[in-house]
Amino acid sequence: MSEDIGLWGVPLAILGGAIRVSTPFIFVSTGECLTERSGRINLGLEGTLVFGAMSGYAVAYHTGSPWLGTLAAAFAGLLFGLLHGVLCSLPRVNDIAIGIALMIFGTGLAFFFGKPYVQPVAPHLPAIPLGFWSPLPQVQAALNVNVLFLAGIALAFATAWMLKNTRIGLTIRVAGDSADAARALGLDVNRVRLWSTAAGGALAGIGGAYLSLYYPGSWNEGISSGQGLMAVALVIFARWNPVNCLYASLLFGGAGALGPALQSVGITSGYYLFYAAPYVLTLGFLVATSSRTRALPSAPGELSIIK
Amino acid sequence: MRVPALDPSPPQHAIAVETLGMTMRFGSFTALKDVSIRIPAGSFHVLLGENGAGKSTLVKCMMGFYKPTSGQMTVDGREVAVPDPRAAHDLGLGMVYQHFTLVPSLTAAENLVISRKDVPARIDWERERADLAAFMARMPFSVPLDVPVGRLAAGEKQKLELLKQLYLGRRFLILDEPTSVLTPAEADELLGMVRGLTTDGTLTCLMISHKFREVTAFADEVSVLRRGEHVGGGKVADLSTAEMAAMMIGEKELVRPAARLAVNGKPVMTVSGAKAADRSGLKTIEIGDLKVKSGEIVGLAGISGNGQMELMEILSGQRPLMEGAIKVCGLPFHATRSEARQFNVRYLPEEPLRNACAPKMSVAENIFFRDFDFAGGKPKFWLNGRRMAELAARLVGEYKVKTASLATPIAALSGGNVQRAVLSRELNGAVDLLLIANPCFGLDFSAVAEIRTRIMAARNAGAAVLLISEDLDEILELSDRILVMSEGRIVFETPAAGADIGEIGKHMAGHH
Amino acid sequence: MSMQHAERTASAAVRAGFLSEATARRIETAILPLAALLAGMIAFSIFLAFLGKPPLDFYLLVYKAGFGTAFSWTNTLARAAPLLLAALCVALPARLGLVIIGGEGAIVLGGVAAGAVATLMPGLPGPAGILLMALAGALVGGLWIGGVGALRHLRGVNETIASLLMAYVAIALMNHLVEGLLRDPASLNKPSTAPLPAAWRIGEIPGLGVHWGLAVGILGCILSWVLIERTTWGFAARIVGGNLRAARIQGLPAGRLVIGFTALGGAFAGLAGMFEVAAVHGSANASLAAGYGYTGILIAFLARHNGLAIVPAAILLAGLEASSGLIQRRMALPDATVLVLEGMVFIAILLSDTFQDRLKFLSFLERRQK
Amino acid sequence: AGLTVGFIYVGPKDDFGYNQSHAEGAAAVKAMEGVTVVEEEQVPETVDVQKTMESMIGFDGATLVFPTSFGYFDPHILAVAPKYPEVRFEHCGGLWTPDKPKNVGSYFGYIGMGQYLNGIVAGHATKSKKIGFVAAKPIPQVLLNINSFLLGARAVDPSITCQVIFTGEWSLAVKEAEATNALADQGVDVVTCHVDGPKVVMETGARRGMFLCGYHANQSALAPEKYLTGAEWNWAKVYGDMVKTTMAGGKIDNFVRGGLADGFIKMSPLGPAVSDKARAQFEATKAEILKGGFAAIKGPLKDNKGNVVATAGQAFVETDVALESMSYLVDGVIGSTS
Ligand SMILES: Nc1ncnc2c1ncn2[C@@H]1O[C@H](COP(=O)(O)OP(=O)(O)OP(=O)(O)O)[C@@H](O)[C@H]1O
Ligand SMILES: Nc1ncnc2c1ncn2[C@@H]1O[C@H](COP(=O)(O)OP(=O)(O)OP(=O)(O)O)[C@@H](O)[C@H]1O
Ligand SMILES: [Mg+2]
Ligand SMILES: [Mg+2]
Repeated sequence: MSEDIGLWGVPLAILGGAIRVSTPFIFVSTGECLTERSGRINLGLEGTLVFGAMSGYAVAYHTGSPWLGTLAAAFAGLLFGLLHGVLCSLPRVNDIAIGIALMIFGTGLAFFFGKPYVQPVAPHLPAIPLGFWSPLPQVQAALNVNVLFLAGIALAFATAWMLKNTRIGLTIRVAGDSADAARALGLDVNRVRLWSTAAGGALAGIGGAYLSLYYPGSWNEGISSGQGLMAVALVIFARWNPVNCLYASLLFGGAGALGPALQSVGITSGYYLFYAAPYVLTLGFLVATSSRTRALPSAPGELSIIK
Repeated sequence: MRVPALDPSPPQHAIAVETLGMTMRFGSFTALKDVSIRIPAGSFHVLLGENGAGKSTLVKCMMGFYKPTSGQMTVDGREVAVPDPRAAHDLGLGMVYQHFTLVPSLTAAENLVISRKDVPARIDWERERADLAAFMARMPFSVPLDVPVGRLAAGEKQKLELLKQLYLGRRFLILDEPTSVLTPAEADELLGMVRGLTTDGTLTCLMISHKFREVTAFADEVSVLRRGEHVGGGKVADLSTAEMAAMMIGEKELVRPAARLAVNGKPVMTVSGAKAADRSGLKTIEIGDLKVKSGEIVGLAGISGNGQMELMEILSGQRPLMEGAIKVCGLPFHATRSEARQFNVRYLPEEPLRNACAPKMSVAENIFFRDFDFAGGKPKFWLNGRRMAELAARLVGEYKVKTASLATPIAALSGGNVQRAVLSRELNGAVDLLLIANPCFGLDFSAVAEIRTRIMAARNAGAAVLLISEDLDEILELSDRILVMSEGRIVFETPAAGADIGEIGKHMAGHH
Repeated sequence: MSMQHAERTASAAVRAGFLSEATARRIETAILPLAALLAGMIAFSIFLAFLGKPPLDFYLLVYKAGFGTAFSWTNTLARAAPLLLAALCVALPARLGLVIIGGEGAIVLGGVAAGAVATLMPGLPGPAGILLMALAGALVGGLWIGGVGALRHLRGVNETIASLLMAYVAIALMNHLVEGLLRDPASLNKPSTAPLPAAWRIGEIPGLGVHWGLAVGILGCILSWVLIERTTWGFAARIVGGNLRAARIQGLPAGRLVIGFTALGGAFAGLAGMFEVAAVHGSANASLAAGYGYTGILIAFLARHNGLAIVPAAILLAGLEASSGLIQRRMALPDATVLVLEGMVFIAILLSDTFQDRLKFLSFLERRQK
Repeated sequence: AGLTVGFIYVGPKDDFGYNQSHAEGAAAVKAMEGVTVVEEEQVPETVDVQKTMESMIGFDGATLVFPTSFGYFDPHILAVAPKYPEVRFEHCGGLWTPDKPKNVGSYFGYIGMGQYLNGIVAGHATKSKKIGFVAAKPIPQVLLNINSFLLGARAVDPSITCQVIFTGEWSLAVKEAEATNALADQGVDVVTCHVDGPKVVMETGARRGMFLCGYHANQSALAPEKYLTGAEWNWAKVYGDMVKTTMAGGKIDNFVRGGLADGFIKMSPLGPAVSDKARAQFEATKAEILKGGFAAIKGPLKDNKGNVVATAGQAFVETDVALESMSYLVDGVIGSTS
């Protein structure tokens, strides 16, 4: 028997929304964080995300395994990341523009090959009912947590730890902060960036698989409403810190749930403006923390977008 | 037991290195011609030569960055192959570059550890820290380990570079102009340490330098390159600086700085009570009183990072003043384009390609920057391409800028030619106030001499010149009056004639 | 005497070199994108062949539906009209070194502004109404993207991200206004502003079957080119784009230039929105967010941000999109086919940057000069 | 002589929803002898659709065109039709009036009746007495559906309320899912929708344990246990008739409307979760509707702001054109039209 929780629905919806909606943001922004920490920006993750959603769905449908689908999405994302990495390693090629091109290309390919998969129903990724302790179905639903969400949290912390405590992490930071220094260390900067971009792409692919295989859990051409692009903005918002990326994703997911939740308790006028809240929030934060005279604090020194 | 921080495989003592008939061609251009140089173990050897003489090419061949067209190299008498820098490192060869190769956002400890060849996949920081402490204890000097390197002073960074090489077990060190960013005292301290390490047999050192003072004070031997050829050398004790200079330049005639004419002028620029934030935004730059008179070169000495660049930004209108005022010819000055035109104020910032040029625009366009919007006393709306081509052709000829054509992007010019092109632009026409920063950084003899001559000529023609430079020799050579800047303030003033270098150095180093 | 003579011949030689090298560079900048275009098309042919579709048929259809008949040209040019102005919104700021990707926001709000004018003062005579709509569209678009420029200049906010975020906000704002404050109660199932008075509607260019937005777009491209390449303002803007530090030291008003040129780009995009309302839709509604702003990015890069090159680039892309329907119908290819081709061509064009200044014939010309 | 018929869709033609319903109609036409069908999907409501129509006419020889999205009508069809007097333009949902071109027709179905029947089944299924509606935009067609859905439910139990959430877009997967979840959180236990592709709402609703009423097309395959019934279009019949008329040289009426009785709409087969009581009332009401002259909106009725929309005795039967400009939500619907 469901109970009427009235206005409590709003914070609960925000919590639930944060958990449900944030996962793609967590994966894409953590991946992009890695890419940007290596000194490169990949705006093309939107295309990667969409292609990941399509390929993940297709493979899950054919094999009957959502996990194989997720794997396939990660692999497809990896390929897109590698492509971006290779293209950008050529001299005088602008990484921002290549990103926009790959966004078009990835989306185009996903739509092209995705036609036959709009109809079929693929198996979903499983969820863990962490809300079992509560008698309230709303709480149970909000805490019905997908494995990928938990993996995303672990990923964010692991990435932060890796950047501090491993050879690979330090290598990535060196490449992102000073290409000259990296070369002096005998590092192949392009290769470091190539693999960081590839990793970022793979994670974005997983983010896409979450969209098509869990929430909202179907493949169609409107599956992404710009999550891939927004995640890139979130990385700046999060100051290139993977754990902050996690928090930013949760915030953005929660803010996205605000509009429907407010309508559901009867606050109905101006819903377009509520829907725009996450964008306004992000922009406001950027404006508040940017400065004309300083580069953004903790920005990787080699990043084209902040130079 | 764990391997100590020092890799045991390279030798623990100084090593001898010799090149035999080293030749390097880039396409049809021969950068290095049959160069043979012997550097005995434990010696302090200096490589001299003009810009473009091939010094960097030679050491890059030794370090495995380039594969020489022909020639061999021996280490401790054994012939070795150095296909890449890694191989050089394995032999115990290391290099400290002119610019820092430290990663600004990483701490000193992180910088040291990541530079090691055998970094474990997972870094155990507790252990590393203990090892580093033990290593530091064996060294004659130390640096703070837990501060991001970006916040260290230049001298400390250069020390860290040196420490890094020792930490990595290098026993033959190549230093490429290591002191260009240091104060004389810091330079002396650093080179003294290197000297100490060579005399006690820990290290062999090959240094590239343009500063004879350092050569005579610290080196055992020199080798001189000219146009890729080894033209001479020998024990420093047997050579005078004049002889070394002659070897470097060959029979080229040098342009001597023009004679200093006595011009007695009235103040052109005054800065009073000026206060502005520095780059970090945490400290302030305060200039109580600064006057530059016409027909005078005021030299502003100081170690980099003490507010000189901020002062240049204040004077060129890029950094807002919180208090105080700048006046030119008695009128408030905000460095707008029209004011600069009205008062004939010209700027020559340091690193002109980065600060005064649009690298992808052509030489002609870059030369036109000052004049494109104004002609015959009137502002212009339409761009006049013919006027641009004529002006550029004239100035390129006058200032002997070497360029393939006027449509070449200015980034394709060599450093000295970029400097000349910018100078030609800024000195064209009447100049009443000239603000200069490090005009000769990284340039060779003849280029330096010519540029200094032009500056002196401007002064003699009545311009007021403020020369901000980190090169004390330059300040001493050109200035009529010398100021020292330290920690954002002008802390010392002296007429150039009879200036006491020790006093100046003391103030630069912050002892006042 | 002889010294002077030597100097004169020297400068003459340098000037001759200037001309030939400038020509060579111009040839290069023309040839590179064309070669890249070809490369992109070849890559796409391989893609098609791989799927068992004949590439030749594909390009023949593109030709037929995009450029083969009088109707095809009308179709292509009608699609090109908004794209020209949308591309300027990317190209102009790009000359100052700014990558603006949110032109869509200015288009949408420019259209809403035009619709608002018609709602608020429908009594005005036609020409005054059109003028007012154009001004309102340009003003709002200019303020929107100029705002991005201002944020960049005054606060150091990254313009790419800011313009993107603001495009989302603009679309939300449009929907809010069109379904709320500005909604014409008679617009039942398609919430819109009040229909424009008949006299306010912008008609077609006689004989062409395309509305006047096309002419204004081409004019905008030409004027932008003249502004950038032939005026001192444009020169100053190019200096700012080439090196902000150098521009500052020259005392150029970098802030005013950045804000001015972004605002001008935004004004063009706003005009595009206004033409959509006044020449196509007859009122402002959600159809304004048709993605022209995003296609504009592609065109601007294709044209290397050169105003004159935008015209052929926009026509090319519009032709491609015009043929998308026939390709769907005749070759049983999905609508996304054109998107894939666009992606490939875009990548190839960007990739060609890496070959700039490396073409052999350039050095050949130089050598012959000597 | 063959007839070439063009179909134009605003989205993908297999969206489990609006476009698919039309594409299914097109498929039925395609199967007819002597008819060639040309289709184009993802055509935006801009100058694009004008050129697509002209291209189908010029390149493919289409003489009967079905631009199916509402936004195509004004100004696009109205701009193109006068140029091609020999071509027939049939538009779905528009309001043709005699001042419009003679070669343009508009057709639509009284699908509100389908939502009313949905409401009846929902009214029996709901335990919380709260039913929910995920809607794209507050336009008359949508408002009529929402109101019919609630009034159907209130025919079972007058205490039932209907919560509506507008997503603002016709197709926006994540927002539709969030809206469905927000409804579930408020205790809503039966949901329906009016967006282009109901797939996401159906699947999300099923996962939250809600009962589902479909829309546009039959979505029972997505959640057979939870699917109660659905209001479906039956364009195959409509298009088949229109094409037949054209081929026979006849003329299609300029203003065509039809309901359940005319075969324009149909109901999905009732699902296993529908109780016998519900089934009985559903069938009875359906029979009444089939008789014609049924009114879901009848007085006394207030809107949810307290204004009277129908006085006692006043009834708006399904064919009433006034319903096509509905601008209110009736009492009992939680939500607002702006
Ligand atoms: N990679 C290269 N390709 C072509 N030419 C080169 C290359 N590297 C160096 N050169 C040329 O070789 C010559 C020697 O250069 P090198 O850098 O060794 O001079 P240097 O003595 O180190 O000068 P500086 O004092 O300026 O550092 C120069 O003329 C330079 O233009
Ligand atoms: N980006 C570039 N593109 C093409 N050629 C270049 C580029 N950068 C440098 N060069 C060429 O390489 C050579 C070496 O440049 P470098 O700045 O080291 O000259 P240099 O020997 O130090 O001369 P100078 O004494 O004038 O500074 C020059 O001949 C220059 O024209
Ligand atoms: Mg060198
Ligand atoms: Mg040089």
